[in-house]
Amino acid sequence: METGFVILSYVATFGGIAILVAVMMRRARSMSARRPPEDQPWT
Amino acid sequence: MTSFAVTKLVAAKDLRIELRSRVLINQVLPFAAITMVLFAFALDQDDLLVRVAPGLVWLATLFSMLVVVQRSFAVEAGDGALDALRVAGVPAQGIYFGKAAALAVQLLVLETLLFAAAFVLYSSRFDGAGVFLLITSALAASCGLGLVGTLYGGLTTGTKGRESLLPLLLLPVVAPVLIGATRATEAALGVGRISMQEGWAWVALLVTYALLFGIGGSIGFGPLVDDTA
Amino acid sequence: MSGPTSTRATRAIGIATIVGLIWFVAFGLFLSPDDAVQRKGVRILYIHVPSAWLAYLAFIVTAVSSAAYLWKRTRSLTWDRLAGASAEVGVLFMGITLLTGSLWGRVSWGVYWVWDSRVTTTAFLFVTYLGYLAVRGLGGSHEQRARRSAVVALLAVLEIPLVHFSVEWWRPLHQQESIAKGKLQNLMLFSLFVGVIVFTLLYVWLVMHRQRVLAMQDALDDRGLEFAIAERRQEASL
Amino acid sequence: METDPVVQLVDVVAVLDRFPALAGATLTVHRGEIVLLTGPNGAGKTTLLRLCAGLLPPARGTAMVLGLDLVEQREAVRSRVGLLGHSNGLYTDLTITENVAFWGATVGASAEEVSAAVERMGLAGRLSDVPVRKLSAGQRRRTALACLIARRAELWLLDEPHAGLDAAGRDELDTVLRAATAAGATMIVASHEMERAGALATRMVEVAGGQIRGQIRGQESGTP
Repeated sequence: METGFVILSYVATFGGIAILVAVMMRRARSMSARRPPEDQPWT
Repeated sequence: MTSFAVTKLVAAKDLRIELRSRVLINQVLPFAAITMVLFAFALDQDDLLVRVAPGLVWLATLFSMLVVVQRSFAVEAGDGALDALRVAGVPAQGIYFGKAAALAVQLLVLETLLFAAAFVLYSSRFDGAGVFLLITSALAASCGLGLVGTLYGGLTTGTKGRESLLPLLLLPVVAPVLIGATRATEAALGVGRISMQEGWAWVALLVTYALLFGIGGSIGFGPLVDDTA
Repeated sequence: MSGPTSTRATRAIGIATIVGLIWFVAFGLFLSPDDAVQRKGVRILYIHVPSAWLAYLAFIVTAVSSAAYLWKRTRSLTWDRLAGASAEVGVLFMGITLLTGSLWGRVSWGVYWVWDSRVTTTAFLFVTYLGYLAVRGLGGSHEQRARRSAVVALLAVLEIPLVHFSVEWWRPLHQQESIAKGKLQNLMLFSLFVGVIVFTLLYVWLVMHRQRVLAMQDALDDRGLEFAIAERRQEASL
Repeated sequence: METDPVVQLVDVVAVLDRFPALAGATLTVHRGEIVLLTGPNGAGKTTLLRLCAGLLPPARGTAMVLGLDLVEQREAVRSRVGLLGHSNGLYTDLTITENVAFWGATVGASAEEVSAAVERMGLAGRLSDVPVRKLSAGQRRRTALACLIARRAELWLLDEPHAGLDAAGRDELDTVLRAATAAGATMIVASHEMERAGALATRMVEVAGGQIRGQIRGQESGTP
């Protein structure tokens, strides 16, 4: 039972982060498609 | 005009509007009274009720405060008065302290009536010394709530459905007041395992809370309200 | 993993984070021993403690950048976006802290939630910064958003000591929790250390990317505004 | 010096939630003038008035009112400007006298000034103790104007002041506005009623697409 909770905490944490990163990257890609690159001072 | 004069002017205006429209007595008080009756239904045992009466009174006060704060700024936004206040170049500190004072007075009236209700409904009892602690803690808590209510009420006023933000922003912020006021009231009423001396320590926390938000709020209120989006 | 907001720096940090992550899971789940008292429960701490620290760090960064925005000389929307990005990552880490905290509580004491001062203050911060993020979304120009959010962020900082003291007097810290954490040594302490490094790298990487996404969003708004102004001026000459 | 313009807008852009209500408006108004803003709905008339009242920061361009910069010295500008928008800026639970007294008090006006303002707008007597909520639109408008007088506003910004008034009410309003400008006030009036407001205005200006498009002379001649 204990290992179940431990696994759950690892999966929930890193799974959650992975999903949020994917969402952020997708939104970044869709936004960058809609405008010219010079708006990205960091490139 | 000095900020103090404006504070008096705005506070007097708010209280006169309240006396004229009596929203507090006609709407807020019945709401608070019903809440206390519902608490009694929910908790059911009499000895338990006496024990938690302070908490219930302050919870009823907090929920009623949301209504009073929204009313306080609805009066301003009603006929474009908030814009007019800004156009009149009235200093933001004056508006902040004025409305906070009016709000604190209304909360004090509400608390007095709710404590009377607790006296009847929950048969709470208190002796002489407790009264002094009770009154001081109610005063300190009401000042704190008045300041914080005005601050976040001002932020969430105006159009674009900002009003629904008020509970989310305000309820966490008033947690210390809920804890402090309830403990101090428990000490005043001699319920719970808290001594009078500890009660006074909680009053000190309430006073610090009010002072911090008096200073921080008066600086923050202007920029918060002033974004004429 | 590369996208429009990636640069050599973020790619480097990204790779380091992934390597660190694998290293961390290896130590956290397999290489480090069970704890004498808590057996496997201690492994949850390797996430719980670092994410709590990083959440606090994130909110400090938000407060500092809000102050930087409000100060006339250092006023720039970059500070505002940094405050926003750091708050978002902070809320994410605070959520993780609360989740792993309650799982760890369940394993150690059989109860999901305990009303002690630290947990309650953490929950309070989580709700407060959710409110901050809601305020960021209130609309108006970028400058108005920035100024309003900065004031709310600094007010949140003003509340933290008040909440902490009132909760501390209300429910002092449970003794068992502080003892359990004190006794970690050797490999377990090392796993915790690896956790802190990985979460810090993760925080930096997330904030850098998130801040650039916000910058692109603002640039998009400004471009839209330029276009609307040009269109509006055109309208007049009809 | 006298020729110092009361209002000086140069290429001002004002944004309302990412919509450029004003997209490069340029306008100069001198003391004592009554400038009429005409133009279709959504042209930016109301926004221009709210900007001059200091309620809306100019996103671009320079905006000076009463010689003060609208961004840096916004507080100072506000106390000398009066805005009468679609809403009258009154406390509807309070009576006429209480409202005028409140707004007058913000500049420390004396009781005599307050009663004079109420008198001037023909609201004295029994009427002045009635809560504003119970008044007609015309009476509310006059109360709001009484507040402007009590506040000693130097620049009056009126948005559709004639709307909802009967013929008698409109004449009365014109006399009050003329009297105020004679006493040194300056006015910018946004209105659709060309003939009524046109007769009153010293100058007419057309607003379109968030800009000042053309200037139509006032009473003297119809052509710019």
